[in-house]
Amino acid sequence: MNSRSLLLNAYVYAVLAFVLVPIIIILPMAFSDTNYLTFPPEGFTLHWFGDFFGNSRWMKALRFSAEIAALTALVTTVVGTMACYALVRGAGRIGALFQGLLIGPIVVPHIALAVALYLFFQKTGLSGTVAGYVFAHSVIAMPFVVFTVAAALTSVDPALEDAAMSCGATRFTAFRLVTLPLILPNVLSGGLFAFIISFDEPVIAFFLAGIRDKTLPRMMFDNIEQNLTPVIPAIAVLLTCLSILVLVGAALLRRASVRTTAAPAQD
Amino acid sequence: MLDGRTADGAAISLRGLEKRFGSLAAVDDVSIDIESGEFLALLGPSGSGKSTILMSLAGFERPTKGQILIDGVDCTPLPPHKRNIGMVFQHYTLFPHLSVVENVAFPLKMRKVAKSERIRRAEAALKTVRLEGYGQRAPKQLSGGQQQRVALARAIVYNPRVLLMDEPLSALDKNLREEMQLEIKRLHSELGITVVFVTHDQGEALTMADRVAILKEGRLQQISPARELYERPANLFAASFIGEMNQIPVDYDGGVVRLGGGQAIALPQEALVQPVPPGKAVLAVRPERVRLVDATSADALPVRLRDVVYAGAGTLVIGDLADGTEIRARIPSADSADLRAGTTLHMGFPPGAMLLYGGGAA
Amino acid sequence: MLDGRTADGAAISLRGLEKRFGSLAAVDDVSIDIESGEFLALLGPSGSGKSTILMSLAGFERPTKGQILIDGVDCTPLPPHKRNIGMVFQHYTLFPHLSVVENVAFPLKMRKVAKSERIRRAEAALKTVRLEGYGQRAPKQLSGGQQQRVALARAIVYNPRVLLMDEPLSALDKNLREEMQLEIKRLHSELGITVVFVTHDQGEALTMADRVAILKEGRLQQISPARELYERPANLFAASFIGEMNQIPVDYDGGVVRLGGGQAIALPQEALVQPVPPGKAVLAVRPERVRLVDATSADALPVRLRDVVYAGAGTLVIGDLADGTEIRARIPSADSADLRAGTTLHMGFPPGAMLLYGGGAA
Amino acid sequence: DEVVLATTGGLMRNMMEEYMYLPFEDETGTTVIPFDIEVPDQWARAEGMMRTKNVEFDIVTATGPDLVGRTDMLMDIPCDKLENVKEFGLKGACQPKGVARTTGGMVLAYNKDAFDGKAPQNWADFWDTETFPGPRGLPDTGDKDWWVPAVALLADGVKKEDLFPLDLDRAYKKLDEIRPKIAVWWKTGNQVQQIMRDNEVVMTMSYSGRALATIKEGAPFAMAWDGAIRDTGYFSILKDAPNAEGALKFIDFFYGNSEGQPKFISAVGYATSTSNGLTKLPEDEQKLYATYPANYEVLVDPDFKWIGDNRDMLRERWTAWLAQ
Amino acid sequence: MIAEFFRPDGRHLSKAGITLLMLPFFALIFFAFLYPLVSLLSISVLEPQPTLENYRKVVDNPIYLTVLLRTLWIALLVSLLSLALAFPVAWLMARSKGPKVAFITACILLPFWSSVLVRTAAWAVLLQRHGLINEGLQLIGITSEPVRLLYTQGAVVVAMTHVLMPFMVLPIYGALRNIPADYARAAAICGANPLRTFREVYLPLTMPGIIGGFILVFLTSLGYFITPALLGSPQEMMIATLISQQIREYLDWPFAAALVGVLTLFVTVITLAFSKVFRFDRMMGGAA
Ligand SMILES: Nc1ncnc2c1ncn2[C@@H]1O[C@H](COP(=O)(O)OP(=O)(O)OP(=O)(O)O)[C@@H](O)[C@H]1O
Ligand SMILES: Nc1ncnc2c1ncn2[C@@H]1O[C@H](COP(=O)(O)OP(=O)(O)OP(=O)(O)O)[C@@H](O)[C@H]1O
Ligand SMILES: [Mg+2]
Ligand SMILES: [Mg+2]
Repeated sequence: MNSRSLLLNAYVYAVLAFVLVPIIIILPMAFSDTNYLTFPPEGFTLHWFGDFFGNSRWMKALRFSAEIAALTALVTTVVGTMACYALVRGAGRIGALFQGLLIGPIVVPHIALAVALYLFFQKTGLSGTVAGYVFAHSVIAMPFVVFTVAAALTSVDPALEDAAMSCGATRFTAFRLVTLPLILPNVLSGGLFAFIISFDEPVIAFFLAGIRDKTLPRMMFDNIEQNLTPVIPAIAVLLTCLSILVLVGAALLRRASVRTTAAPAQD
Repeated sequence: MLDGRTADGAAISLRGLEKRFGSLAAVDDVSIDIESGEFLALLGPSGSGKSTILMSLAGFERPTKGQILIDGVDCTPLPPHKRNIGMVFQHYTLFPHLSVVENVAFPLKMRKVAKSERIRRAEAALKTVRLEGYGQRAPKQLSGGQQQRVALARAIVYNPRVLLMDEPLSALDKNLREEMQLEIKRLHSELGITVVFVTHDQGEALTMADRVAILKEGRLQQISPARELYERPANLFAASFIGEMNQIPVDYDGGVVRLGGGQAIALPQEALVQPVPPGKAVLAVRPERVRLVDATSADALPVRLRDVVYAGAGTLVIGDLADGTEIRARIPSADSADLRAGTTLHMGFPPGAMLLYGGGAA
Repeated sequence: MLDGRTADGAAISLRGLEKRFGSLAAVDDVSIDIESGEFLALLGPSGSGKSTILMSLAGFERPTKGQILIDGVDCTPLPPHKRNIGMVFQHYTLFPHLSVVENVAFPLKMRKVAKSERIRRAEAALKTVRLEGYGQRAPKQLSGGQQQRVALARAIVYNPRVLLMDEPLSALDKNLREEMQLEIKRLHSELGITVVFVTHDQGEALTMADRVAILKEGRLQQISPARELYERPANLFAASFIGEMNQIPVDYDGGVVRLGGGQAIALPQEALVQPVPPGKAVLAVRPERVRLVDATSADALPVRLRDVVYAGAGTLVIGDLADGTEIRARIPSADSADLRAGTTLHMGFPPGAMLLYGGGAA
Repeated sequence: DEVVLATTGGLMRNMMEEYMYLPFEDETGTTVIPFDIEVPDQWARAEGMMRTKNVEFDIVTATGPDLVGRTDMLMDIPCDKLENVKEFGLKGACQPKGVARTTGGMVLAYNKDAFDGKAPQNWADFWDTETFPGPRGLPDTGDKDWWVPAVALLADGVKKEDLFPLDLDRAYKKLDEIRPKIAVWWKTGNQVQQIMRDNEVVMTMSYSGRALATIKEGAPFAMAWDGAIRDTGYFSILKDAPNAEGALKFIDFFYGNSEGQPKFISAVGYATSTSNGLTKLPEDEQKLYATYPANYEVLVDPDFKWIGDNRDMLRERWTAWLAQ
Repeated sequence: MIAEFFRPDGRHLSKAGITLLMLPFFALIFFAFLYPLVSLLSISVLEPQPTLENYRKVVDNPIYLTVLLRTLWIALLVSLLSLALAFPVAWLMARSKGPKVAFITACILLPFWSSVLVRTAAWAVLLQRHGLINEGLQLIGITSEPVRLLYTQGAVVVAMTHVLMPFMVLPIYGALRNIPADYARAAAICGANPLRTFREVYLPLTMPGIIGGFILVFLTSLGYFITPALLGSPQEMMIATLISQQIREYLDWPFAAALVGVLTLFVTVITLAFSKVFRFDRMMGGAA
């Protein structure tokens, strides 16, 4: 390695450190004995995990957020895949409109959307309801899902569907038996994306929080603003474990699917 | 042999087929009658409408005019999955998430054949394309040629009476292509199925088909057996599209042609494929029929040698006639050892090698 | 003509070149001397090390052993941008963000030539490849063949003394490829530049090159002029790699070979390219040299016809010798009208057409 | 049956739950649904609810000026119908638009260890960066638009009695002096605790209850009551509240809960306006509360009427000054 | 915009089929995006009575203009800083193979997996007066006493960069990865040294990725709320905080709507101006 690439590597690893340090440094604070955040943490306790799991409000928020995120993932993948399919297999003028609308939720600041939705949902009684959150989160997650699915869909040769139809499949059967299995990994990862976006959405939740139910990020925001305790790092620890589990699971799944396509398979 | 095969191939009739995309007529009033069990090649330059005809046959495109009859039944409005036609595409269209045998069994699954029966018939079809034992592999574990053979097996497993192929070999390299050509011919004669085969490779069309249909800009130019097409092309387009062809502008007086350099050549009657009015015409001769002759020979035309290109089996000799018209001859390399660019030699056209067409050069 | 061209092509010497990737020797002790102004083709199957040799010449790969001399100067350790070599790649060679003329002027810009001078010389180079007037276009507005011609212009605009080409035509279709072959040959003779040309298309190598080097698994097999290579290949690998070749297993007793069916053929002395010890050997004959002969003829071998494939100019006749060895003949279509599969006929090998190699078939 | 009660979160909410909401539910079967929200935010919500005619809060938390400035949003309180308020409430506890909940002060909290034994006494010392060097904190939340100018005037020598109407020109001139020393404009009660705990500041204006909590945690801080601003939080009821009846019942229960009151006060760090509250604590502890007579005496008693009438002007001055 | 990405291909669906498949999408976007946004914007011109007064207030009052300009400035800083951090990362990724790319990608994408709130809290802890960074600075002797880091513009910029930088890496990496190695070879053989190859070939070809990433980060920064709210001070107030303040504290819906209108206008103009390079599929760099 010459000096130039040494320098480049050093710079890049410094940047990576910048990215990682704040994410990592917060984790040990979850075990701090103090009821505020310090680094390095003082003492050791699992109290804050108990505080999280033992508190019905945190648990309620967790369940509420999980429900919203799951539904958001479902709605975006189904709606997004339908739209993508239509687009990739036949665009036209409607496609341009689609793309214009798709980019909207990315560039329009979430604060603007949040305020607009707050007003609208108050009028329609959707404020604070699961449906309201799912609508709002679906809008902001949609571009990511569409992109992920479209990337897979464009790489599926349309001739495969033609082939299936020439074998006697209807278009829907061809989609179900040929296209869908091929884009499934991307559909799933799009759904996962949507889940995370919804699960971690603080701005819209900030405005939409209803009287009875709050999402986890909104609870966390309150905690940070009102009374920042090591419950926040404890949640971070839990989320990190969860995401590691998901990532490892996904990797295993991928390896398994590689094996089934490479090795003998019966239907 | 495949199971339950009893029927012969279907007869197909295209009647006044037209397909427009906006103002463009991709297929323009094409009528072809294909006999039961015939092997027909559709040949033409890119964009000439070959695929569009095939897609109309398969049901993927709805013609804007005309009819498609299969065994006398009008199936113009039927969707693809109801036509019971086998089809092989240009690119590898095996389903990558299914094993080879599952791929081949797919059409049977669509036809609700029981599973064990499906597997049995799929294995039989794989045997027909000489791929027994490959059933459990994933498609991408096969070579390109093997993949196309699986596609072939999938297209014939349900005993369709018609098999459509859209440039099935164009993605293969030369050796594999030749091997597959023989394979497909063998299958065709074994199964007695009607085959419509699209290609833009003239050698392929000539080698494989009973008859070749030549298309240009959506219109049918000629439909004949290979030998007739090569030896007596109907017009200059067909003549120059198939194989190489010297085109020499001449004046025709009804019996004798006069070259730019002044030489006159008497034409035998069979040189006219279609009647040619006296006046400007084009004399067409295939390079491999051109002979090197002595200067003293009656039909000797002096040619100034421009280039001698050694190409293994044959040597391409390029030169100019007296009036500057380029002329090419392909001679066995064994005879070409002492040819040098810049010298002058003499060429002659055997009477049976000449064809005459009216109008200017193509 | 290009500006300021005075120098002839450079002479190149590869001395004991070796390039290892881990344990694999991609190039294994290759020594070649290329004359000034020579057109050398590197030919070989995929993975035989052709590109690696070219990349070493260009300076993109550092050989693990050996030297590269250009005009006697060792330039093994020089980086590519200091070698002053022209190069045309297979794919993606033009910079998409620059216009055609900017692409061609790019090497001059790197050499700090003033702008107006750059443009003038780029236009001249474009003219050399017959693309005047295309300068303002974007590369993607050109056809594949035109793009490769621009790449050619860019490679010669700075008057390099060596031009390297790595399968520059393999992405083009057949017609374009043939046109470009002639174009490149013309340029080569016009400019007097030394050309090293990689291809895996034997026809291309034979047609274009002064000499062809055949590689296999990183080792040089033969380096000769095209005709010698085709007519007197040094070994069975070269024989079968270039063109078609019938390979008939025989017993050799030092003068006469005996076929599986029992027939004996006396060999002329020149049939041995290299000495062959008595014992098992292979008799090699090119299909286009095989003749149909009368049964009474002295050298007549009975052949059972398996297939007659009409292919326009020639007809391929495939049959089996008495011992089952497949034999192919290519005969003019004019002579093949009445051949039928299943019948028996006789073939003969002209004495000058036979070659003998020791050992088993390749 | 349920009552929705909007209030600040954290300690206040938790202690209210423990000592008031749950006992109330036990006694009446009515659930109190607490909604954690900062006071300004709460008004925005209420405004949105009024706009869309979908009122969800019953009880909101109002400050003194709110009782004057937001009369159109608030229901009238029938003081004479609230038996316990009549019985236990101190003078002025029940206002036409709200009933006092807790009283604290915006005190000067300082680090005892930061100034070599010297201790700042009042706002003038807050401005005295020579004698008391170090970073300071001021609020950017709640009623900052008059709190901060008011203490600036005090620091500039204006007497407590002459504060209102505020001389804003003079106040902001004084504020310009201290501005560079303000390290933190804190936005929440938690944040002011955090900056004391972390020594982000040596001196800050703070909610007395938050300062108290930090002191109890062991931080080396103390409070100066001289010139602290009285800050009373009121229970108010929104017009068109879904359960105004239940809301009144809860307020009355809050006053009547003699058992819970002292524990609540001790836990939350703020005193209630009841006769059954602070006085029940040990004398020593009482001194830490705003309503302890010695402290109450030196508090600034704001002119809510004037503030309410000049709210927009106050706000605009503040925003303009702070954001520049 | 993303037209080529969604290039029609193969057998077409019928018009009715396309419409039916797209209907749920359009319905969702209409009801949960377009309609609410438009009705909010309509407030800004209809209330208290039909008027442009609210917009005049934005322009007239120097405070609001200051906030607006500051927002643009901070967004610009964040975008520039992100670019400076992201480019070398993308470059190294495009240069490397296998596990190294996977590792860097994982590091860059990791933040997507951790809550924005948690990260903001982490920065608050790091930047404290006696936080790790201050201690570190003192340890290596750059400062002798704690400096103020938290609640400053710097804190906001750094934390926002931390959150947004990945959005810059991906499009640049995507652009770099799509440049075939043969271009570099072609340049080298034409006589370009590595530096020139970079300047003449890589830089121009990466430009769409750079501009795209830059715009994405810039636009996102414009409307940023969480980080400035938790790490900034009133002196660093950005437009999102101002909007939130107008709604949360001052209850001035029409004026807040006008601010949303101004912000939306900005965003729309920038998006349209760069619509050629601002392609969302590129933004994701194909690394999703
Ligand atoms: N879906 C379509 N929309 C518009 N034009 C089309 C469509 N499909 C084909 N065409 C046009 O119709 C003409 C015939 O196309 P077709 O694909 O049948 O040609 P082809 O002979 O198969 O050519 P190739 O050898 O390139 O495959 C072309 O000009 C083509 O551009
Ligand atoms: N960078 C590399 N690392 C490892 N092995 C390599 C590398 N480059 C080439 N090889 C190996 O070296 C051998 C020769 O490769 P090379 O590209 O020279 O072959 P080639 O004759 O050009 O083949 P082709 O016709 O496919 O281009 C091959 O086995 C190849 O896999
Ligand atoms: Mg086609
Ligand atoms: Mg190569």
